[in-house]
Amino acid sequence: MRPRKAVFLDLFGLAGAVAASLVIGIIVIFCVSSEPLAAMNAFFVEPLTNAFNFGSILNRMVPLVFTGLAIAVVFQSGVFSMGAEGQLYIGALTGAVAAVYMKGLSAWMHIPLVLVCAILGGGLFAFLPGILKARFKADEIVSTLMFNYIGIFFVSYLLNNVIKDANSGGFARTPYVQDSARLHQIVQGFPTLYSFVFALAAAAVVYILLFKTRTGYELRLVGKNPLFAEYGGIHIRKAIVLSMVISGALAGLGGAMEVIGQQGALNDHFSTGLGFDGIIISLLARNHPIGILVSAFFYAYLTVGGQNMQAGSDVPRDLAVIIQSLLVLFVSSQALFAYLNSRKAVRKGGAEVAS
Amino acid sequence: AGCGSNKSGQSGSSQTDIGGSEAPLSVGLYINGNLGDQGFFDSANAGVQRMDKEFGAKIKVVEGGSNQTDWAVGLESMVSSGKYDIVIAGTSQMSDITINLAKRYPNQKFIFFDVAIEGLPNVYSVIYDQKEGSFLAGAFAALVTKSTELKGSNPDKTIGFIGGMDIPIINEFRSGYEQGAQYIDRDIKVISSFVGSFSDAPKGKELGLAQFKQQKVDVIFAAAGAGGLGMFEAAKELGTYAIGCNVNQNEVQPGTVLTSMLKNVSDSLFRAVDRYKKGELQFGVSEQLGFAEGGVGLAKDDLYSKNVPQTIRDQVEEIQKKLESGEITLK
Amino acid sequence: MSDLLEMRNIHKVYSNGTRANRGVSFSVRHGEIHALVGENGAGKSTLMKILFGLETPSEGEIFYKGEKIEMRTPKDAIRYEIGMVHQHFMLVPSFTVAQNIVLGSEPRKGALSDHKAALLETDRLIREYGLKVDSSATVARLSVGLKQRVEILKVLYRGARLIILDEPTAVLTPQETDELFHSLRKLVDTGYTIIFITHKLNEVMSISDRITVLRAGQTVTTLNTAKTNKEEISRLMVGREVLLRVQKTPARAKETVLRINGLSDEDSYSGQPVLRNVSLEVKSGEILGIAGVEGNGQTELIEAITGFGKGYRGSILFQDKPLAGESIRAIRAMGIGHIPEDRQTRGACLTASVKENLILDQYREKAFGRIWFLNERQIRRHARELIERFDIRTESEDTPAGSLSGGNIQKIVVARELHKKPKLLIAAQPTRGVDIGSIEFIHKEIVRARDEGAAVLLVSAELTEIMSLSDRIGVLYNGELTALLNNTDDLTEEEIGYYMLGVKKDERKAVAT
Amino acid sequence: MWEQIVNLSFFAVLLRLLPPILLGALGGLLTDRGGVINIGIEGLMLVSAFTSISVGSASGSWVAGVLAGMLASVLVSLLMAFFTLQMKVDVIVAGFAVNIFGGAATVLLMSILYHSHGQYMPADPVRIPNVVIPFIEDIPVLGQLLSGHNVMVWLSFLAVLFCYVLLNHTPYGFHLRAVGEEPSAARSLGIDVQRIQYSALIWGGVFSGLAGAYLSTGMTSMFVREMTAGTGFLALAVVIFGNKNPVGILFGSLLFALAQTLVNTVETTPDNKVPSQLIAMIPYIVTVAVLSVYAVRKASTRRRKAAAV
Ligand SMILES: Nc1ncnc2c1ncn2[C@@H]1O[C@H](COP(=O)(O)OP(=O)(O)OP(=O)(O)O)[C@@H](O)[C@H]1O
Ligand SMILES: Nc1ncnc2c1ncn2[C@@H]1O[C@H](COP(=O)(O)OP(=O)(O)OP(=O)(O)O)[C@@H](O)[C@H]1O
Ligand SMILES: [Mg+2]
Ligand SMILES: [Mg+2]
Repeated sequence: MRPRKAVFLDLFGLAGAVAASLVIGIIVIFCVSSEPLAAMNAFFVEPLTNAFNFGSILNRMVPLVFTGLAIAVVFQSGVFSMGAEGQLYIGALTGAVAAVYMKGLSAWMHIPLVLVCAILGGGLFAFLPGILKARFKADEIVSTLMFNYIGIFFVSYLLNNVIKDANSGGFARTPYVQDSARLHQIVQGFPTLYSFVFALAAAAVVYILLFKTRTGYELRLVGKNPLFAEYGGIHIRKAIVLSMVISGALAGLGGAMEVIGQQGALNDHFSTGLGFDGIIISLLARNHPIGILVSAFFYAYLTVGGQNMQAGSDVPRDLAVIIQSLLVLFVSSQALFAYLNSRKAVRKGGAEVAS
Repeated sequence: AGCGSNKSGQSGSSQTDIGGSEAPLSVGLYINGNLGDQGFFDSANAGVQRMDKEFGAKIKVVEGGSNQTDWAVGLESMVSSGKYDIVIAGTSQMSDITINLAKRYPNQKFIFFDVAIEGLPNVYSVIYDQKEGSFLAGAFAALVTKSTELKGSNPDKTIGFIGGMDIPIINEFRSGYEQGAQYIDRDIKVISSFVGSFSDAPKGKELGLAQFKQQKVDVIFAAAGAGGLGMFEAAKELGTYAIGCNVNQNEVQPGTVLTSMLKNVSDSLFRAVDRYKKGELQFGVSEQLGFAEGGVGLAKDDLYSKNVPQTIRDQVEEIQKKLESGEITLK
Repeated sequence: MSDLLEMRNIHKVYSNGTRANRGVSFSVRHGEIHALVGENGAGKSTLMKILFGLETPSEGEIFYKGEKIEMRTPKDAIRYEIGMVHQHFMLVPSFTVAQNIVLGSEPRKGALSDHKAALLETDRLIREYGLKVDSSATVARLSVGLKQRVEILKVLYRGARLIILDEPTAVLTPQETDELFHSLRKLVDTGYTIIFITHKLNEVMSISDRITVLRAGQTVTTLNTAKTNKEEISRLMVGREVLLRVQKTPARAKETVLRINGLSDEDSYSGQPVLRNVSLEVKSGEILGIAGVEGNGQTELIEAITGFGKGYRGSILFQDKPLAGESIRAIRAMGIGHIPEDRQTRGACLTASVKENLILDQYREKAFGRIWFLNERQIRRHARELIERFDIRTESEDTPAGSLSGGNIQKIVVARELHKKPKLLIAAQPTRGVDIGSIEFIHKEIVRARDEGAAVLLVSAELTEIMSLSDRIGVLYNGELTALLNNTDDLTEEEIGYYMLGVKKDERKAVAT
Repeated sequence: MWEQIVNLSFFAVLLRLLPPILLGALGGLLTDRGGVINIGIEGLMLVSAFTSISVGSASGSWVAGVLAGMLASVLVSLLMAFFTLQMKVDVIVAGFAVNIFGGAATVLLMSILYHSHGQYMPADPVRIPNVVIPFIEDIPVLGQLLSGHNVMVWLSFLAVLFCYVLLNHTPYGFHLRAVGEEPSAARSLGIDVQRIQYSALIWGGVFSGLAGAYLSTGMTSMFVREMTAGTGFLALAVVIFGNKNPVGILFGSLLFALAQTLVNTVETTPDNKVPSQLIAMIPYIVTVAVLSVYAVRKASTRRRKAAAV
């Protein structure tokens, strides 16, 4: 009874925050646009009403869900990794190698193999900073930030010097992935790819992992109070490394999904900041896997809406981006939540005081 | 090359409507990156803006940003909106996306730059002989470093190249440049450095300073976006020389930027749309634009005439002719 | 005597809906020591935080020196010469004693802070009030007793005349408490007024002039200390009769469960010996109490047994199996329960729910799930059972443990550790900061565990607790077991006190085992 | 390369590369010590870089430019402070939002004011000058060591000293550290925690502002979109790497600048065959290596201490 009420209050707060942020967005658009209605329509309405746009939002969610989940796992475990970006690249690399160079497999074999490779790649790449932190207390913020650069440059090096497709033209990419590894549209005529299904599944798996399994209990306790976890006999170092590896695997999967889904090949510098977006996504969802679906949708919606507004009105791209950042701020405003919730709470408490 | 002057190239239903002045031509440009790159995109944008100015085309430029995840969607939403008579896109990263869309939207006309797309009845593509252009820039640089007339030249036979990123397209510039320099003098040494991004002007400047000061380079060719702007500043401070890239950058630091290797996306797009408007543009083919068509070349403006000694200019003309005639062939 | 302070009809509703105060009225006279008592969660701290400007009341008025005043921030309180020593330390660990004391009103030299003046000033205070502490020591390395002194010095430095002490003795040794009381009396003699919160009725009786009892956020009454007794106070607090003395039958000790031989260890920082050749045995069915002034090796002894401490010398045998080198998990799995001294950090996870707190170290058991998955229903049922049996006052098993009162958090720890029916129970300070009702309950449960055959090693700084619970008593002094005595009726607190202070050393201790 | 080290030009390059990262990190330091992690350094630097070159060239005074840049960066910091402290937005989210905002707002303003999306190069730019010390300038080694460096180089060294004094020798510094370490303790002593945190973010704005101004008006004289190229994140890493104290940060920044100087040197070496992507990794590998060595050593001294006794 009590938890349901809490959820209700949260939804109430969320609705309020979204409403407030929409108002801000609308005000800004009115200030700058000479065709505000068209701009707003393109930003807020069309992404939801136009099937193509809506399907694209779902596709756009995919890497965000994976990097968001990656961050959620480490943050829940009290590890402050900022390394999803680099792990995304390495997972995309190992996934792409499997997807491009393994031939003659059926899709049922090939796709799982690609995913396994991506998991191994991303996971191993995260293992390093994980072990540095667990064994030697090397700060993970520093190490993961550095590993991001190392990962991205390493992939770029291989792409330009070792695994470049001869036909890639001015920008290096691998050869296209085998058709047996490619994720196609779920329904013809609607752009959403099967990778979206994988994203949903990943969120469910991470939810179960974190909240329904022993491992999840261990990870979360280590995150909440390592002294308590240690006292309960939980191996803290193992938990830290494990959370890093799971996180890396998830980020790596996100990279591979891009390769065998949206993009069809591993492109040089294919992501600019998907890993960092994951941090925002996860924090917006308070590191909750199911919440991440919501916040990733919100973020993708803003991205697609922003593009659409730029294409469909006189609002320039940079302004769309500014509006996007303001919306993120408002939606994550705890004070707005707390204010709305506390009014309820105080009204409730206050009534009893009076009685 | 097949510059379609034959009227038989007229095809497609929309073209007949355009002759009338009532509906202005609507052109959309999709940029898979951001404006302000000092390269393709700015140049393409300039071309499109000129369409607006010169024949009142209704134009729309959409910046896709640097996340590649967004590009396919961005271009498709322009196409699927059905608002544009012509959609323009470019770069090798977009070619497959565009081919795919062109097949799915056979009624949409595309103009594509920088990669040859052939055999699709609704795509016209244009490519540029940038390697030849860079060859000429390399030859020019070699002449500059050997020059005794230019104050900033030193006796060392060393010239520089600064690239934005170590990627194929930039290495094509570099390769042409090196070949051009070697053509003038086998002993010329080319120092190549990469900034690592197209926006890091301070690092471009540092690399410039290092090449000029430590390696006795006296002229650098930069294909590095804003990194090049940083390098120009270094050259200016030291009294050495620079060669611009993509667009005419001679005026950025007059007297320092002696010339620029042009890659005329702007003119080529304007020219194509202009011909489309007149019903002359032939789809389904690709054109390569070289010196003759103004697709590539060195920026020979007043500053060039003023700052570059006659002897060098003469030699450049000669080499350009040889390139045009095929007397010089590149690897 | 006129009222120095009056708080009228104070209400406080926290933003989460908790009503901590519901119409409290409270007044303090000039120059008195006024004790504020009540169960955990009765609203004592909340009331004092309101007085100190840390919380704003939802309703109510405060009169000070006859004038109505508004308390918005602690700054106001400091201006009115009100000072507060908080229940939990409010110290900056990386600062020195002097820096902590002057923080917020530093002596200056131009724009810079004047370290020298701060030191001098601190030393002057230390001399003047006889609260000895090294003014240039880093606070993180001080013992709790010394930290408490720093807190009081902070208040004095700001020139407070009305001093609020929120459970200052919870972490103090009896000696430290005596010293504190001595200082407090001196302060009152020189015109200070003191509000004093405690759960220890002995202290209330010995130091206060008047007593106000709070229950469930309301004032029950205010009493004159001279005209009341402990039984009455506890009845008023809890609302029923409380047994102030544990009732237990004589121990029926059986086989030896824990055997420690020649245990020695050193502090990892300073290299000073902390345990010197300690040997003892605990048998099933008995409670061995370890008395001693805190910091004499108790913590290290427990850490060594429970697997936190590594690298000790000597042997620890549990049911004849050496524990050295075993992981904490393995040690717990053998059947050793552990009520840690620090419930806020180690004993409980304040941000986790009650039910999650209750399955720690047992979540791998079959009862709570198969293979890799946790069985939500079982966990919930288990939590409800324990909540019921141990009378844990919580809204639900999903409530975060941190929003329970201190006594109830302690009950969670006790419930969890006793539920698994340990063969050996290590109980460290099991009732620190807990109200008398809960103390009674926890004591009963520990005795019950003993009677069901557990061996209990009880460590407490509370001599009364040791005396009333233990069957045998050991005393640690300076890392050495200086006495090991049977708890017979003729054993007095004084005698143990001598051992605790190292005045006396028992040469028969080997015999007594 | 050895030649460059001997003739001290290496040293000059090092000092040119030092200020952005050092100043950025000091900004991060002061916010961090106040208990607020500042992810937004990158965005603040961009805002200041744009403002300072813009105002500087319009007014013809580099001082005005730098001050304006700082002011702009402080204003954005205040925005961030408002959202984190008042609206209780997660500080990391707010930091990222500031980065996104800074990147977009500068380009938007540039396109409005100068009709350019990519770069702004004023016709007659102002520059933060170099300090040439008379007499010393002519002494062989000493001259190169001390003379001819940019004002901002000296300013950033002064900033280290300033931060050191501020944190360790002023009442404000103690308040700041107390707020960062034990906010409830600070509050109970009448220190206005929120106000201190506001001020901490303002300091972040001031130093990030200086760093940004140097990029556009010192190192170069232009603004280019995204010209910070990740410096803000490096600064964040340096804050932690430097143990959250000014002197540690000075060394951390020196290490980074040294690695970058090394990159430039290798990049411009004739006949260099190492792929540039691998060269570019140098600073990051060096950092991870130093971090690991440092951590391993610390861990083993911990162990040795425990074992020795
Ligand atoms: N900041 C807070 N937010 C919400 N509820 C609170 C807060 N602080 C205290 N409470 C609740 O208010 C009630 C009264 O708490 P208070 O701290 O005043 O009790 P107390 O009498 O001091 O107890 P104890 O003896 O354990 O110290 C408790 O139910 C507690 O859970
Ligand atoms: N923000 C909060 N929300 C809910 N409950 C709170 C909050 N802060 C404190 N409490 C609870 O209020 C009660 C009183 O808090 P306080 O800080 O006075 O100490 P305490 O935990 O009661 O101390 P003790 O252990 O001595 O009883 C505690 O039980 C604490 O858990
Ligand atoms: Mg020369
Ligand atoms: Mg209390």
